[in-house]
Amino acid sequence: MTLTAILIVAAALFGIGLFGALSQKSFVMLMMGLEMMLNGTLLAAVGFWAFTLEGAPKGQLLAILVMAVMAVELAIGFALVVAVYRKREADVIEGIGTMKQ
Amino acid sequence: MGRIGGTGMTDLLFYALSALAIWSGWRVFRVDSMIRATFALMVSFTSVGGIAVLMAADYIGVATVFMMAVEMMVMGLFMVMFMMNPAGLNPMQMVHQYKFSIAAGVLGFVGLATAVLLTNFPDNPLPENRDTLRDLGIELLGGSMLIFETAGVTLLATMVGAVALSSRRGRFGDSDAGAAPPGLHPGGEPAGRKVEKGGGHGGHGGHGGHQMNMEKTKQDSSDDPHKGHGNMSETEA
Amino acid sequence: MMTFALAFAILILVLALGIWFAAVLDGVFSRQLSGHGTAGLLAPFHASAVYLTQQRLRTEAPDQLNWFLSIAGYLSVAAIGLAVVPFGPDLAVIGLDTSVVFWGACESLIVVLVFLHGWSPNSPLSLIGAYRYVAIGLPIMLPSMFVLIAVAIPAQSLDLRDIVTSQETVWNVIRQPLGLPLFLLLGLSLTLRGPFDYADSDDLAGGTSAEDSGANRAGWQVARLAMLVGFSAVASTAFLGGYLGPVLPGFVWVIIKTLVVMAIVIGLSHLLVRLPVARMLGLIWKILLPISFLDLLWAGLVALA
Amino acid sequence: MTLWLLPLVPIIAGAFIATLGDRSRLLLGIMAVATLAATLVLALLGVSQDWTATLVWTDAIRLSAAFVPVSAAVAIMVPTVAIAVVFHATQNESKTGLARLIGLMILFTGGMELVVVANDLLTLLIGWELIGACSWALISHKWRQIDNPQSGLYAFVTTRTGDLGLFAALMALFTATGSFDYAGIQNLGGPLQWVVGFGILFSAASKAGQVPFSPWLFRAMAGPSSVSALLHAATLVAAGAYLVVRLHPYLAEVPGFEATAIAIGLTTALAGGITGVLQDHAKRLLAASTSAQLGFMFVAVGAGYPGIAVLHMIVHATFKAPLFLSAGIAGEAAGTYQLDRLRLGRELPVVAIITLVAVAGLAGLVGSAGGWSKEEIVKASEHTGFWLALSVMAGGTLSAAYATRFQLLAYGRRDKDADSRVTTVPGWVALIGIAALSAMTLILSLLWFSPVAESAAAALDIILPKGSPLVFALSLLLVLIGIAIGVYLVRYRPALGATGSSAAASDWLGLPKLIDIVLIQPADAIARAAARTDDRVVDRGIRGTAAFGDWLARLGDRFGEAATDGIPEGTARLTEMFSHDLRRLQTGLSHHYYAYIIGGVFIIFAILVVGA
Repeated sequence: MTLTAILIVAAALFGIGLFGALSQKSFVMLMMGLEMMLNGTLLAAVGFWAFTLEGAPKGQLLAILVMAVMAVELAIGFALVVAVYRKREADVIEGIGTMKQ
Repeated sequence: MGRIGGTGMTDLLFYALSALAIWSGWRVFRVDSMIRATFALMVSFTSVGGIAVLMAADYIGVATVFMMAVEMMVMGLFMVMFMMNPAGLNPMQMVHQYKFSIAAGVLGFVGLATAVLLTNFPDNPLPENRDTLRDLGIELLGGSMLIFETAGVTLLATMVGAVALSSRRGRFGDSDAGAAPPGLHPGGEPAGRKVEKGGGHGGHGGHGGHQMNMEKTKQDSSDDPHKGHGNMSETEA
Repeated sequence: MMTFALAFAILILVLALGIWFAAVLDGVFSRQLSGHGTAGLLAPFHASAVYLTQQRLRTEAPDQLNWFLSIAGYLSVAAIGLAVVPFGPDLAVIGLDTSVVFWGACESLIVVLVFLHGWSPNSPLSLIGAYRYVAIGLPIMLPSMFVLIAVAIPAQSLDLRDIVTSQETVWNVIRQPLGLPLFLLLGLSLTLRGPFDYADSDDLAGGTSAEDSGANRAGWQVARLAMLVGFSAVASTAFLGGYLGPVLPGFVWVIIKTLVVMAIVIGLSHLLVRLPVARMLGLIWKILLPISFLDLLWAGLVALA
Repeated sequence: MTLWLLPLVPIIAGAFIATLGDRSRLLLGIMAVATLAATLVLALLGVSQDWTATLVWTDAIRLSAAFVPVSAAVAIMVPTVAIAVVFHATQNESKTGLARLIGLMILFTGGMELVVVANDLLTLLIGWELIGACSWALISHKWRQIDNPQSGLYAFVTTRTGDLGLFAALMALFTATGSFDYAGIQNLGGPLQWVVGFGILFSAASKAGQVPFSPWLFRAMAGPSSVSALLHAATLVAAGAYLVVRLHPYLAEVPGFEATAIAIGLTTALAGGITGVLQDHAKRLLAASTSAQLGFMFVAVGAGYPGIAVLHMIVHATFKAPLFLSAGIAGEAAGTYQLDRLRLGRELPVVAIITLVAVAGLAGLVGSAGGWSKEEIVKASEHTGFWLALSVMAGGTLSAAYATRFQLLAYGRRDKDADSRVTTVPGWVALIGIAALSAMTLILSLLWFSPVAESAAAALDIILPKGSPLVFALSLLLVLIGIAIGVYLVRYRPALGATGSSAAASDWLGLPKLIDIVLIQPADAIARAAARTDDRVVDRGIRGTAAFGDWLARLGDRFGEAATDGIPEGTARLTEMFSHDLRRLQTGLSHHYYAYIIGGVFIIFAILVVGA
């Protein structure tokens, strides 16, 4: 278990998440992609903390913050999805094609 | 670092968990069932949490599992609420710009991996026998208390915002009253662009399907979402 | 390695004993209070034999994998929860610094697994059960978290072993009187019992387990009982001093205390009244959660005093 | 410093009056008289208190002004004559542009004063240029007749040609001594001294209308009569003579200077005399006489008696000015300057009498001021040689002849049966100026009395030459012969100079023709040749350049058009296409937007990687 290995795993998770976020039609699936990217980020943060910081606690703090970001993203995301669904009856991205001039 | 068994054991666990994390992450976007996708993601998170525990980030790892389980639970609920085909009865591929996304994902991975491989990282590993949990606690309520509290306030604001966004009706009218243009005449149709109906969304057959309870949805399988699933297979590259 | 093997052996013992005892006790309460069911020391084995010999019924297009995984996972989580419980000084199967949080993770996984169990059969009643359970299971975790953190305060550690050590003078059940009752309510929820049984209740013809049959049904019932054992062990460790006790070896005390807690939980599950989901939600958010805050505050004040 | 006031007062006042526009004759008369009277007072004060002035311009250039006896006399004479002449102008000249005329005349007087008081060549040159420019403006005064500006230009160019001599002298002096002081001329030697001496003489001869520059005086007659009077009597022409007089002390040592001056002067005196006798045009007759009289002055200077020349200049001013004014009145009255058609004795008896006083001076009669000063010149030339004296006396004969002819033809009595005509008779105010001038010349007649003459000589710091009685008698005889010739010509050849060979000879004996043939035509031919060369050779280059430019432009039109148009239009089209495509990016679908963001992130990272 080396830092490089961990970071490559993190990169793989991030790439999968990127693919998901770009390719999925459903809002919920899109958010899953975002979560997956944050998953990779979390892993990378912990990896950096464990291998390059001599255990400086701020590294863990960063991971905690990443988790907080995930929570925020999820909460606001679902609230938006609910709101959009109520107004537009849309649960896929193509359902709100009005985001243009 | 060998916390569980010897170094070899740790490596073995790491590779297993990594493989699981990546594989389950991949499955998230390949399975037909929404629930499977959700919980595949949860497995991925859990694996990452396990890797974190292997790296002596006990609290982070366990908390990841703890939080992600709850999050994925919620996500699963929404999945079932919003998505047709909760059980994955039919093969389904609800994707757009598919090839581009694959390219972007691959490119992202390759780029990051290249960067990782080409970079010479400093080597300052975690000292043995360091009480990381105590460190974290002291840090959270000591030096970085402001950050921690800010995160807390942010979460609180998020809660308030989420409630405000998702509430059907607030004290001063509809939740989106300010966002809609006024009517052309009192009480009339809103001015401006009409909402585009449909638009790549064949799912619920429209007509306020979200108000149907599950019972009815299950019973009315004749004109039900499931029927439309077939033509959801369209791929927008 | 020896301690691990010993701890593992004790774990198996506790689990097996606990499941059997719980099943018996459940039967007794059931028999006494409602007149249904069979009471007897061998009744659980009877029932198991019946289930195992039954034909397994299939629903239309179930999610077989998740169905299986939910039952197996539920049982596993019960065992894993039990694994963090110390049966003596340094005698835990999983010795983690963060075993309290670990247990919390198990709690949240339980919600997921119960939901999966209700969802997989592709059946309306089980799905309704699953939904109802999620609605209750998630919020009830919040008071339990605060209660557990309150327990961790006097020990200045998230390790259950340290928590046991901190109770050498006085048990937490006395030091934090609000803690155990709240925690027991969580236990009712985790084990799908009594007033918190929104998943498998009779009003939904069995709820999530409505479509279970044969080995599945047996496995699910065993898993619920195993969860009761795991929860009771954690509760006894956190509030009743765990392995602490005179004369007898530590693990015996653990077993005794676990059985006592189990009896209380089963009793509560039969004695407490059920509430509609909406009222239960109101109770959790508006009453139990503030009470857990009080508990935490109390624990903090005591720790400072 | 106060001496600067002497030229500055009339210059500033003149410039002011010139811009006044239409004003009444009375007002202009008062202003003119007041200004010039102030100038006269300043001159008198300056002479009596011996003012000087210096203006340090730079280290090398300093302007200075001072009086010497000669300049003091002229400085007083100039405003005195100018008062009468300018006042006459205010009352007699045409109303059109009168204020400008008067202002310029006053300004002109100021310039003359500057020339007079100048104590170095640069100051002199400034005044010199000023009067040159003013003379052009004054001669061209009636510019609405096309001939007049041409005449002014002719006079101006001729005098400017002469000015080159002054410039050459100035530069030579400055090169040699580093200053413009007159005093430096003495110390010069060799070629530079020669350049200075003959440059100044050249310049003076051109201004004074000496041969061969004489013809410009005829052209100068295009100006109003008052202007002619001022120019010939007191200022411009006199400035030429004054220059040699003023600088004579410094130039006398220049080898050949005096001989040349005598040669020029004598030639001019004789040629001018003949021209005057033959001339049929009243003003031109007087102009020729001016040249001749100034020729006398040059002779006097050449003979070593500059003081005599100054005396003659002053006397000449007092009689020549009224003659010009008289000619102007006569011409105005008769509508022509043809002498044989004037004969205004009946119509203008007062003018006839006034004119007679002045004519006596011109003729050199004994008892008139002009006669006295002419005899002094004869005496002075006698010191150089008898033949020179004889020549001057011959000039006197001619003077007497044309003076007689002028008086008799202009103011003789014509036959009663001649066709009646309308004449304009001027009022008495209009005659004040001319009368005052005649009075002056009458007063100057007192010079015939020895004590007066002695005191004048003392004032000028000169010694009057002594002449033999024989020569004096001969001179008187020759004057009488001249009068006889004049009477004869008037009686038997009244139309002399109007037609035939005499008319041709009357124009300076063909000198303008000579100048035309010798100078102007070759110059014109050269100029034409140069113009042809320019047209054919130089223009070819320019035309070629133009053709090349044209060709280049056609080329650019053919090929560059596509490029130059193509660049902006192509850019515009590309931009348009691009913007259309860019617009299509806005799909309203958020996953597309995500894709753009990701693309942007990739690009940013690529840039960072490349940059790293």
